[in-house]
Amino acid sequence: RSNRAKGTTVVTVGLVGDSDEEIWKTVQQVLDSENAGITIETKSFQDGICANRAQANGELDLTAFQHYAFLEQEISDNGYELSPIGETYICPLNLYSDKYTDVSQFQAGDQVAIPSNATNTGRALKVLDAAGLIQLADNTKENPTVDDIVANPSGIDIQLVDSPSIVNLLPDYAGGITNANFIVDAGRSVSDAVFQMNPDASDPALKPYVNIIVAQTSKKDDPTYQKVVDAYHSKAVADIITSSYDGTYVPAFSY
Amino acid sequence: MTILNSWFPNVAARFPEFIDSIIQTLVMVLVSGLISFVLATLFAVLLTLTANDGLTPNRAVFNVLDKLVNLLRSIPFIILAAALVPVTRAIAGTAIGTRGAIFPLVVGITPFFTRQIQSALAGVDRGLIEAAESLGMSVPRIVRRVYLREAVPSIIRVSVIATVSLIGLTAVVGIVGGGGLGDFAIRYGYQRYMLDATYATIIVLVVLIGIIEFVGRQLVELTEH
Amino acid sequence: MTILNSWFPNVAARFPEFIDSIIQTLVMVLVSGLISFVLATLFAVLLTLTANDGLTPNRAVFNVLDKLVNLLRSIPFIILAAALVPVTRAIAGTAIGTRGAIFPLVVGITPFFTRQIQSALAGVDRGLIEAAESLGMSVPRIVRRVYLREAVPSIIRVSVIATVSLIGLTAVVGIVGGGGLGDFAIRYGYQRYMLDATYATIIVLVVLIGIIEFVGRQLVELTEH
Amino acid sequence: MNQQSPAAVPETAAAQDARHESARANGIHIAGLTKTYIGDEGRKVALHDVDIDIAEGDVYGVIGLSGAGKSTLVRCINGLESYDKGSVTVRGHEVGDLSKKQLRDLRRGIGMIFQSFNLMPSRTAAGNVELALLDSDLTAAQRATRVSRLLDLVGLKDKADSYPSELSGGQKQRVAIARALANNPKVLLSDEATSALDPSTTKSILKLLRRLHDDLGLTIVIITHQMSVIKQICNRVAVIDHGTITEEGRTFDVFANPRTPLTQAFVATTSSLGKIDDLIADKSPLIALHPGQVLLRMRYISQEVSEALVSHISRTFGIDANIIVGDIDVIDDAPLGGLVVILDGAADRIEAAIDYLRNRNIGIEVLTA
Amino acid sequence: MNQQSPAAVPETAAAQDARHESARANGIHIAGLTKTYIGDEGRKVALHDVDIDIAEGDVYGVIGLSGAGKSTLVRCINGLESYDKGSVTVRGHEVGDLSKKQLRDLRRGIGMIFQSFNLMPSRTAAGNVELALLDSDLTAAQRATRVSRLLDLVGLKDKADSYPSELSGGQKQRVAIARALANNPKVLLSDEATSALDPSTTKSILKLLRRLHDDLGLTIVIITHQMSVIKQICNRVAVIDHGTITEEGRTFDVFANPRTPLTQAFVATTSSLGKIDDLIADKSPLIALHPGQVLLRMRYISQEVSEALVSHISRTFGIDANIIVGDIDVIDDAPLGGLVVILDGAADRIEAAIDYLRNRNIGIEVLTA
Ligand SMILES: Nc1ncnc2c1ncn2[C@@H]1O[C@H](COP(=O)(O)OP(=O)(O)OP(=O)(O)O)[C@@H](O)[C@H]1O
Ligand SMILES: Nc1ncnc2c1ncn2[C@@H]1O[C@H](COP(=O)(O)OP(=O)(O)OP(=O)(O)O)[C@@H](O)[C@H]1O
Ligand SMILES: [Mg+2]
Ligand SMILES: [Mg+2]
Repeated sequence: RSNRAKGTTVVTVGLVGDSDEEIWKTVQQVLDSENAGITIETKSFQDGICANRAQANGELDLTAFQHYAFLEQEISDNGYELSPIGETYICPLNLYSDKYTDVSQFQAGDQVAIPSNATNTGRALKVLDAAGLIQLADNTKENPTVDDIVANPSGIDIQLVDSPSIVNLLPDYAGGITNANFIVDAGRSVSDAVFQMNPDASDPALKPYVNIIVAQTSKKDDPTYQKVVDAYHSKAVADIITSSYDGTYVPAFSY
Repeated sequence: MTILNSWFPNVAARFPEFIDSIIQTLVMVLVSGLISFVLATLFAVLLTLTANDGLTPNRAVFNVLDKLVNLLRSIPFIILAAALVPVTRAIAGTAIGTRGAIFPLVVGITPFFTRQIQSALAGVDRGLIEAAESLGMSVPRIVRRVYLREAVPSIIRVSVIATVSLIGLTAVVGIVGGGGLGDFAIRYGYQRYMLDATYATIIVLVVLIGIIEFVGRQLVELTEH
Repeated sequence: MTILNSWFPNVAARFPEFIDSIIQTLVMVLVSGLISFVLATLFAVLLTLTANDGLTPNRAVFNVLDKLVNLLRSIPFIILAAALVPVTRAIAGTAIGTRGAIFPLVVGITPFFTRQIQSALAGVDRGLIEAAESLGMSVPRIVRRVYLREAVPSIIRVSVIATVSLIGLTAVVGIVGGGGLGDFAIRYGYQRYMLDATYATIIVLVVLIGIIEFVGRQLVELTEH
Repeated sequence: MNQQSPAAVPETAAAQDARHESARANGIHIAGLTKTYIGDEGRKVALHDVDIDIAEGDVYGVIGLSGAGKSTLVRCINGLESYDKGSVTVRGHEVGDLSKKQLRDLRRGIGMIFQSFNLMPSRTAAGNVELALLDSDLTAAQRATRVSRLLDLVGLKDKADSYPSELSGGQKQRVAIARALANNPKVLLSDEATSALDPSTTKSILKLLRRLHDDLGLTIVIITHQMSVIKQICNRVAVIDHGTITEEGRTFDVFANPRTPLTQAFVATTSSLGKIDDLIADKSPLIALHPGQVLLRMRYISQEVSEALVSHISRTFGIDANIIVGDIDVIDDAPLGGLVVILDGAADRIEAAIDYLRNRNIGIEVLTA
Repeated sequence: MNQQSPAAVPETAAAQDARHESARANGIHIAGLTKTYIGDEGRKVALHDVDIDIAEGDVYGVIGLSGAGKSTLVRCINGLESYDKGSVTVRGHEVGDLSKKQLRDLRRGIGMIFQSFNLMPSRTAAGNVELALLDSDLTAAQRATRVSRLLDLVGLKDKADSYPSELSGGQKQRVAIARALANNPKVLLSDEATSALDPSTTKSILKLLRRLHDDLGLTIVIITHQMSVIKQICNRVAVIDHGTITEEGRTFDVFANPRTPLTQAFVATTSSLGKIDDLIADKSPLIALHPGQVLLRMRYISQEVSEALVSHISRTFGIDANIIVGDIDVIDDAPLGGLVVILDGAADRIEAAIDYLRNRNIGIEVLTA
């Protein structure tokens, strides 16, 4: 997909979904303008589990789709030797509803859909906790599960659903929590959320959900990778993230 | 229960959910299986009758049905299920839960089922149809008394195959909020690496499919002479 | 190209990727289809021969194979594909990309394909087998000259069905980065709500399946007397 | 001497023709029928310009070499096969022009016994017969009674609950016969309906058909390879060769005076009179002639002869007639067939005897051993 | 008079028995064979304690009612059907005890023509015949030559490239015959191999079998419902009824002196002599007797009679013998059958003639019309 000029180093970057293709095009432009001799090749996966497994096996140089929480979960589950080498952005995870305009309107028995993959489940539970719909035993726990709910004052019924489907199915649920990229892709606005968590990368509560570029631990200091991270951490990329993505992402780096 | 606890700790921890998902799978398979069986039989009969060498050739009806079946078979099921959400909602009142899963499952399996029953009907000896014709039987009666009846063993065989495929599809609608065993396995086994959840699911599915195949075989034996 | 641009803007924007994914689908279907055809034929023959009423009944072999086929059919494909990653890597050198998709596809479709071919073989008239036996033919030769040969039209029919199912599976192996049309549709159509990507995919798949069914029908006509 | 006119009960040719005229309107009339199959290897003309008139109440035999087009012919009669050209009228209806509904009604009055039986594997013998009755007005109990009567008629009472896969070839065929008769058809098309039956069963089936014909005026079209079947039951017969009718007429006439070589060959096989040729070819000692002996084949060729011929020449001409093979059958109540004899005696007496026979309208052939 | 011993070429019973003894070791020997089918409706004993000895070079006929167990019997001979009890030895091997390999070798030497043909639908007529040759040492060219020779033998040269679905019933049957003969078998099992064939084709097929038998010493087991087939080709015949052998012996003996009612009925159907009973029942004018006339059935019941009987009684006793039906056939080179005559003359002369015939070892029966 990218021009593979002779004598350049090819870096394969594993992505999940295709939302980030604009960003990586810009990273390539930055690298080209620096004559870095690096060609980025992106490889899209449908889900992160396979992408990580591929990288752990050396089939990808870098990945850029997950946040700290997911990576840590994956490492603890699978013993991968992977390390973050740079932060990228934070993707807001908010509560949306077609039915209600305010959190207070949720009633007992209302079904609320949250992402089914493990770390986003945890993150969504924290959103519900912050919205006051449920109460977690410890809202700083890394990956809380439904078992960590100690109180459910609103009486909502939590359903785990595949993230991309949640937007589609919003009319059938009282509410749903999903990543901003799905909301934007579906032609909605992030600001429609009935409850938002402030997407501030410096908020320690949100730190685990900052997305990162990941390399194999043994190669985390590879200068080529560092050049890629540096190119990502440029103004051009930051501009693209803020301008083209309509609030989907908030840059989590300084340039 | 102790074996369950020690061998399948994660399943034991969410045992009611596991049982629920089994029931959901059974309900989805049963309801959508029955509906699509009826539809598939209807379509297969229509295709058989209106084909060029059928009893009442009708190029238009045949082509429309034939193409429609192909169209539906060509759409990856997850995409189909997602695309059907508005229709599902209109028909079933909701697009989620076991109830919302029925319609996409029916749409997903019927084309395949139709082709299977169609080939079961094609297996009915031409001579038998001629014998019925020579008795002056009308087309609907030939369908009922010869085509469907003589194809019973084959229809049972393909129904087993279609049911097993249907179980596969329930795993996919589970993702879209249908629940069921496949969803259970994907959420816990695949996404959370609880291998015991995967194994428990597979065991239940193997038993389920084993039962279906066993019942199918018995029925075939009973109906084949 | 203008129609493409105005009706399918998102596809036009990533046209080379779209073409790539078509090629990937074709490669996956072709390679894994051929491999699983060979395997399924082998298994189906073994099952047919070792069954109770087969030419060389063998309860042990039959039961092991029969149960294995059921086991594999009962595992939701997505779980199967994930579970197979280490094996895939050992066999294909990689678990991702089109190359890495072949093995899980083969494992995924072979059990289904086996059952289909098995039922095609079951359709061979017992009398023909007896005629071959009465000529003093050995079992391997009866398999080749009678079972397989007389079942050719049925085998073609079920191969068409299996190939279409295989296309369905290629959409799911997209998950392991296999690429292909289904993956394209899921990533853009399902995950990013680009309806035109879904439609374009469906159109290509309808055409593809149409071609497969057409070729199948021609072959059946050519081989059925 | 026992000179009698056989006309008392058997119809004269004229009477039969007259009845035909009146029954013609209700019979089966085929004119200029042409049927071509289009197969993988090109076109195959199965029937070419076939004309046949079958009057109501006829028992009409169709014979011919294997592959001649017999099955195709009867399949055209009940519309199972479409035809390219010509006309097929059954009971006043042009089969090719009927609407589906009319064709169904017509078929209800036509029973058909298929060469390959075509029994429903999923139904028992009784179920197969009952199938023909499902669209009648009969109640279930009436149907059951009728089915068991029919199975009894074909000698399969004890096999009522057996499935076709558990029946022998002949048992299957008899179920097919019972099914074809179930609906009290006016016309019965029988394609080799007794080919898989032993002689006794064949005889009883033919008796049954004959009775149905006599009692109910059933019109029967019988395809068969068994000349004995034709002789026993058919009043008319057509010979079909490579898709065309080469010979047609009253059974007696066709068997007595076969015109084409094919029919002659067929007739020869029915009678041991032809065997003498084999014996001659084999130089059998049975027909080794002493000097002065003559080997003679005598045939009845007209329906009116019935005399003590051998006695007569033995006494009148003082010669011995040793019967080597004989085949005198009774068809349409007249003797048909002949004898092969060795005449022994003085040459002039033999000569005279042969002349006498020739004058008695006996077909005479002197064979050379 | 033409008194001859027919022993010159036809074997005497003693000679045939002697040959049997020597050929016995290579023949087919069935002893105490019992076979039960277990179906949906319980057990069905298809064969019960069957003993049959078929010597090498025999052409052995098996007849019996439909469903008697004939097909089952031959299927036991080449091991297609297992049996419960008893022994089946073919060419010295106990079929039930053979290893798969040995059974295959045995089967290569046994051609089988199935009642239902069992042709491969995917192969042309030629392909079906070639199938039998694929495991031989022949080259493709040699196979092709042999196949076209075989198809020519059964009269299907022009149908070599037709598929079974394009063949008529009789054409299919002839392909099956060619296939069964392809491998130069030593034994041929034929289950109704001519049932779908017209008389001429049947005759030529039987001639072919006869030639193979004479030239190559082929042992043939023929199941058939056509008594004419038995008469023409079989030297021995067994009658099977409800799974047991009720009669067995040289064809001439069985046909001349059928012992059981079943066999009598079978034999009767082959001969028009039985027809007289029908004529009597129908009160046919053909046999209306004048005062003083006697209706007489005469049968040849021993192999040694060949005389000018009718001439003799006509002259010696001065009576008329009007032959009503006659059926004198030649089996095993001896005349078999008889005549039905009306004797006309003085009562005492008729009496004397009948006594004379009785003394000549002729079966005599006075019928009452
Ligand atoms: N479907 C077909 N396609 C091509 N040719 C056919 C087809 N059916 C029959 N024929 C040919 O037409 C001719 C007549 O066939 P038909 O079955 O009428 O013969 P038949 O007289 O009934 O013969 P038989 O006595 O052997 O049953 C045969 O030569 C046969 O090969
Ligand atoms: N598979 C079976 N299951 C049960 N009964 C059977 C089976 N096959 C044959 N029979 C029965 O066994 C008996 C003998 O059958 P077989 O086929 O040997 O008869 P056959 O003498 O060849 O008759 P035909 O002359 O009608 O072909 C019949 O009564 C039949 O009903
Ligand atoms: Mg025919
Ligand atoms: Mg039989």
